[in-house]
Amino acid sequence: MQTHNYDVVIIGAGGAGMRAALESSKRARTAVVTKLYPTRSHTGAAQGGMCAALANVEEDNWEWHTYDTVKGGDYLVDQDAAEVMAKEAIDAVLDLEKMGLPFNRTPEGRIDQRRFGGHTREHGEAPVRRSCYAADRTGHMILQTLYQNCVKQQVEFFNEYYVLDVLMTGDPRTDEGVRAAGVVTYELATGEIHVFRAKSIIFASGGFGKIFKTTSNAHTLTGDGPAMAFRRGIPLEDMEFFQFHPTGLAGLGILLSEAARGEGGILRNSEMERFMERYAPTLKDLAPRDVVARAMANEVREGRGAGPKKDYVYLDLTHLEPAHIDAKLPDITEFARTYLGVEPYTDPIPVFPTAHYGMGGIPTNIRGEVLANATDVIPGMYAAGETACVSVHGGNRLGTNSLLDINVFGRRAGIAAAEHAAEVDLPDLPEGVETPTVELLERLRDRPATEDRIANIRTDLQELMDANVQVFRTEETCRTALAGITDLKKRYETVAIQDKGRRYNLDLMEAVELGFLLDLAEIVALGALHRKESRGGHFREDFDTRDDANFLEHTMAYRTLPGEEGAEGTPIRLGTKPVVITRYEPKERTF
Amino acid sequence: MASAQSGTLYRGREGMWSWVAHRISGMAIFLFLLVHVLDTALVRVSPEAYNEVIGHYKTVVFGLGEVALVGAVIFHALNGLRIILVDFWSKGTTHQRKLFWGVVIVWAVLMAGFLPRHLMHMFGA
Amino acid sequence: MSTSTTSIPDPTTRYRRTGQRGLNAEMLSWMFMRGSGALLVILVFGHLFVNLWLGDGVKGIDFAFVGGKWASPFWQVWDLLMLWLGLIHGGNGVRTIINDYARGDRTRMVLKALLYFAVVVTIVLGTLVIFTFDPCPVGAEPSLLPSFCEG
Amino acid sequence: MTAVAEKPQADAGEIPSFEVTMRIARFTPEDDKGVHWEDFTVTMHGTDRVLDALHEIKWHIDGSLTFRRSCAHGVCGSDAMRINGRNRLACKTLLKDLDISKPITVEPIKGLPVEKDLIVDMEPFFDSYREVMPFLVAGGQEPSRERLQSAEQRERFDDTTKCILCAACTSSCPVFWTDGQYFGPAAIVNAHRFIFDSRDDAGEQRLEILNSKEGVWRCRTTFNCTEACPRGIQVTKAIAEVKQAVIRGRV
Ligand SMILES: Cc1cc2nc3c(=O)[nH]c(=O)nc-3n(C[C@H](O)[C@H](O)[C@H](O)COP(=O)(O)OP(=O)(O)OC[C@H]3O[C@@H](n4cnc5c(N)ncnc54)[C@H](O)[C@@H]3O)c2cc1C
Ligand code: HEM
Ligand code: SF4
Ligand code: F3S
Ligand code: FES
Repeated sequence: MQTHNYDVVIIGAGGAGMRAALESSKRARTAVVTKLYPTRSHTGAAQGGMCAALANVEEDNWEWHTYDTVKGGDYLVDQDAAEVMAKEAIDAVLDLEKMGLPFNRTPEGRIDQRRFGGHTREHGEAPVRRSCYAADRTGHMILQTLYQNCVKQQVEFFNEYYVLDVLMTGDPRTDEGVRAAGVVTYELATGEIHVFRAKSIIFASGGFGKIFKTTSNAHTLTGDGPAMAFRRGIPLEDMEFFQFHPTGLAGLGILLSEAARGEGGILRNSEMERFMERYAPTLKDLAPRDVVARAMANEVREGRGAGPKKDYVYLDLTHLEPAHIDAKLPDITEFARTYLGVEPYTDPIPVFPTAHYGMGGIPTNIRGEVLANATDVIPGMYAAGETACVSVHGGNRLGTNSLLDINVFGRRAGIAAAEHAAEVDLPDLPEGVETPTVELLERLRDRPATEDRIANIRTDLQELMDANVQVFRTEETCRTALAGITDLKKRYETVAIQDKGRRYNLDLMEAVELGFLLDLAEIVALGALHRKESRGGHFREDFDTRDDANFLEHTMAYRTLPGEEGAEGTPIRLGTKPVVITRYEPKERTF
Repeated sequence: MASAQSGTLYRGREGMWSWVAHRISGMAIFLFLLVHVLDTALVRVSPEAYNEVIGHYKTVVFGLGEVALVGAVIFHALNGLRIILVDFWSKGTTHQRKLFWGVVIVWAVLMAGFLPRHLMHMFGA
Repeated sequence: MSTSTTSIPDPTTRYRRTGQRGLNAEMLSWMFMRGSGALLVILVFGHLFVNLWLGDGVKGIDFAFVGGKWASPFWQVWDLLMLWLGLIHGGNGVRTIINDYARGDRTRMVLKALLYFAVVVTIVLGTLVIFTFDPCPVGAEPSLLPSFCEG
Repeated sequence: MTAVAEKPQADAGEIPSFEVTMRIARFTPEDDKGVHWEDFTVTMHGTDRVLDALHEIKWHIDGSLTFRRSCAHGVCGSDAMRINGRNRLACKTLLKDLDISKPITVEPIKGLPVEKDLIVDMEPFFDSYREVMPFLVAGGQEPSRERLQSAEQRERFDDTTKCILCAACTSSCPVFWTDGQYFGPAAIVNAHRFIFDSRDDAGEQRLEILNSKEGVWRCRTTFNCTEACPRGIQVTKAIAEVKQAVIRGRV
C-alpha cells in the first residue's frame, strides 16, 4: 500500500473533474484520480451543445435561460442554483473559447448558436438559438480542450486508478464536525492499493446510466461516486428522476442528439404522422425530453410504432439538405449508418427513448459543498457534474444544461476546494483505513467458483429496471423492481469472479461496480415508489399529475445506520429537502 | 513483458505495400550500384578484364537479373515520383491510391516494352 | 505537516527549446531524397535507354562501348552525376533503413560505418575511373578498343 | 413530405444469429505462457460488433479476458485493437462486415508494450502527445468576449479536431513499430490542430519540435494511419501539411 498527501483530490477526469482541476491546481496541490484515461470520459460523447445567453445571433438573456431551466425541470429546480448557472454560463462558454475550444462560427466570426429543446425567448414564447456548439461533437471538444489545458498546466493525473472508498473523519449521519480526509484507490495496472490523504475531495465521477439496459451511457458509468458516498453516510438527492432521451438508436441506445431536431429533424410514427403536434403544439419536436420521450412511448403503446415489432418511431431528416446534415450533424448520421445501416439522407432513422441522465446525485449547495442532510455541509467535501445534484436540473434536465453544469459548478467546486484546503490542516487518518476496501476485494476475488456470473446479475438488474422503472412507472412496477433488486443483492453476495490475477483485473472491477449499481438502482426504485406524483422525468401512471401540495420537495435517501429500519425493507431511509424558489412560482407546464 | 512485435502481419493497403516495395527495390538497386561501379572500374584494369566480367551480364542468369533490376529501378523511380507528388501536391494524399495504380500501370507498360526487346537481345537473333 | 500551496511552474518553460532552428539534417536529407530522386529519373532512364535499349541492348556492352561513351564530356558528366547522386541518395536511403531496423547502438554504428565506407570508396573509385579513364590503353588488343583508337 | 411512402430497410434484430470464432492473442503477465492464441466460438446477432463478441466471451466464458472499453460507440478511443490484421475500434466494427466463415483474429495494437491480453501501455503514446504542446497558446491582450475567427479559419483545422487519441494510427505506422521514439501520427495530428488554428501563436515552436530527428521527417507516407483512423481524419494529409509548413518556416 502507498500513501500520498495532497491538498485537493478530484475523483474523475470528465468535464467536471478537469474543469475543477484547472482551478484547483492553480491554487493548491491537486491530484486527479480517474479510472479512465481523462479523454475516455463520457463527457466526450456529448453531442448537441452548451447553452448560454450570449445573444450572438438573436436577442436573449440569462433570465430567460433561468426560466427555461426552472420550467424544464418541472419546478423542482433550486432556483438560486439555476440563476447562478444561467448567469455564469456566458463566462463559462467564453472561458472555453479562450482555452481554445473550436466552436462553430457565425459569419461575423462569433460563436454560433442553435436551437435546442426547451430553450425559449420571452418565457416560453418561441424557441431561441442559445446552444453554442462545435458540429455534433461539443462534448468531445470540451473534453479535449479541458484535457489540453490540464496538460498545459501540468495537472497531476493518476490514470486508471479506481476510487473505491471515501474517507471522512467520522460518520456524517451521527458525528459532529465531520470533514473530508481522503480516498482509497485501486491501481488497475498493479492491483495495488493507494490511499490519498486530502484536505478537500471533489466527486466528479459522472453518471450511473448503467442501471438501465437501453442507455446512451458508457459501460463505465456505474455511479461509483454516489454509491460510495452513500455507503459512507452521505445522502443522495432526487435519485428517482432519471432522464430518458427521446432519440436513442432503436435497440442500441446510442444517442442521436437533440440537435438533430434543433436542425429541423421531425419525429414520425408508423403512419409517418408528425405526432408531436398533438402532444406539444407550440414547441412540437423541441419540447423538453420527458414530454417527447413519453409521447414516443405512448405512440408505441397505442400501436403506432414502426418496425417488425412496432417498437420504435422514426427520426426523419430526409427533408434536410445532405450538405447541411454533413456540416451540422456528421457524427450522429454516421452512427445511423454504422450501427443500423440506415442512410439518413434518404431514410428515416429508427429511434426509441434511451436512459440518458441522472438528475439526482450527491446533494450540494451552489459552492459545490456536499450536504450531510437538508441543511449542513461536510467541510472539504465537494461534488460537481452528473454525480452531483445542485439541483439545477430538478425533475428534468434541459438539453445542453449538463455541459454547462459541469463547467460552471466544476469551476466553482475547484475554487472552493482549493480555498478550503488553504485554511485547514491535513486530517490524521487512523491505521487501516484501507481495510474495508481490501476486504471487499478479497471477498470478491476469493469466493469459490459459482454457476452464476456478475454479468448475469447485471443483465437481470438492467432488464428489471427497463421493464419497471423506465418512462412509465406505477406502484406495482416499483415494488416489483425493489423485490427483484433484493434478490439480485442476495445473488451478488455469493457470486464469484474468474480472473484471480492482480494486474489489470477488470473482472474484479466490474464486480465492484455491480455492487454500486445495485445500491443505486434500489434507491431509484424506492424514490420512484414514494413519489406519488408525476413530475419531469418521473411519470407515475397511477398518479399522472404533478402534486405540488405534497411533493414540491427534494427526496433525500440516507443509508440506514446499523439497527435502524429502512423503508420497504431496504437499507434506505427517506427524507426531504425544501426546493429553493426565488422568483418563478410553480405553474402548469405547457409547451 | 511481451514483445510488441508478435502476432500476424499487419494488413496494410496500397500505401504500405508500395513503401515496402520501394524500400526493397531501393536497397536492391543500391547494392547493385555498388557492384556495378566496381565492375565498371575494371575498365581501368584492362579491356580484357572488363569484357570478361561484363560478359557475365550477357548470360541468361544475369539477363534475368537484369530484368529484375530494371523492373526494380522503374518501379522505384515511378513510385519515387508518386511519393514526391504526395508530398508536394496538395491533392496528392487524396489521390495516393490512384497514383499507386498509375505507377503499376505505367510500370507494366514500360516493362512490356522493355522485356521483349531485352529478351530479343539476350537470346535473339 | 507542511502541505501548503505549492508553486506551480510556468507551463511554457518546459517547451522553450534552444538551438535547432530552421534547417536541420533530417529535413535536408528529406529534401535531398526528393530532389535527387527527381534528377535521377532523368539520369537513370537516360542511362538505361542508351545502354539497354538502343543498339544491341546488353549484348552490345563491352569495353569499346563504354570507351566510346566516355570519350564525350557529356556522358562523363552524365555518369558522374548519376554516380554521385545515386550513391548519396541510395546511401542515405540505406542509412534510414539501418536506423529503422538495427537494434542496439553498436550494431547500428557498425552497419553505418560499413555503409559510409562503402559509399565513399565507391564514389572515389568511380570518379577516378571516369576521369582517368583512357579509352585507348597502350598495348591492349586493338579489337577490344573503341573504333576511334585506331591510328 | 418526401419520406412518407418509404420504408427503412434495416431493422435491428432482423439479421439472424450466427456463430463466429474469435481468435484472440492472450497474454497474462502472471504466468509464463507468453503470448498465445486462444479460440472462442460464440453465438452473435445481427448488428453485433466485435466489442459485443468480446463481452460475450468475458461475461459468459472467460472472465479473465481483458480489454479496455467505455463508450461503445466509437467516441472515447478506448478499444483500438488489431482485428483481422488491421487497427480498428472494436465497438465500431460490425461482425457482419467481417468474414465470419473464418476465425476473426484480435490482437493488441502494435508497437506499444503489451500489459495483458489486449491492453497495452499507453504512456509512451501520451508522452509524445504532450510533447507537441497540444494546447492553445494565444498571446496578446485577452479580449473581453470571444476571439473572432471566421468560418473559413475554423474550417482550416476542422479535420484534426476530431481526434479521440485512440492510437489506432500511431500503432499502425511501420516507422513507429521499429522506432518507438518517433512522435507518431497522432501527435502530429494534434500539433496540426493548433498550428493551423488562427487564434494560436505557438505554431513556430511546434514546428520546431516536429522538425527534429523523431519528427515529421520520419513519416514515409505509408498511409496506414489514414486507413486506420476511426474518425476518418486525413492523417497523412495533415502530416504533409505540417511538413510543408516546416519547410516554409511558418504556417
Ligand atoms: C451520449 C450523450 C450525449 C450528451 N449530450 C449532451 C449535450 O449535448 N449537452 C449537454 O449539456 N449534456 C449532454 N450530455 C450529458 C453530459 O455529457 C454529461 O452529463 C456530462 O458530460 C457528465 O460529465 P461529468 O464530468 O460529470 O462525468 P464524466 O464525463 O462521465 O466523467 C466521469 C469521470 O469519473 C471517473 N470515474 C468514475 N468512477 C470513478 C471511480 N470509481 N474512480 C475514479 N474515477 C472514476 C471517470 O474515469 C471519468 O473520468 C450527454 C450525455 C451523453 C451520454
Ligand atoms: C530513379 C529515380 C529515383 C527516384 C525518383 C527515387 C526516389 C526516392 C525517394 C523519393 C525516396 C524517399 C522515400 C521516402 O522518404 O519515403 C527514395 C528512397 C530510397 N531510394 Fe530512391 N529514387 C531513385 C533512384 C534510386 C537509386 C538509383 C537508388 C539506389 C542507389 C535508390 C535507393 C533508395 C533507397 C535505398 C531509399 C530508401 C528507402 C526507404 O527509406 O524506405 N533510389 N527514393
Ligand atoms: S488521428 Fe485518428 S487514429 Fe489517430 S489517435 Fe486520433 S482518432 Fe485515433
Ligand atoms: S502510418 Fe506512418 S509513415 Fe507516415 S503516413 Fe502514417 S505516419
Ligand atoms: S469503446 Fe469508446 S471508442 Fe470503442
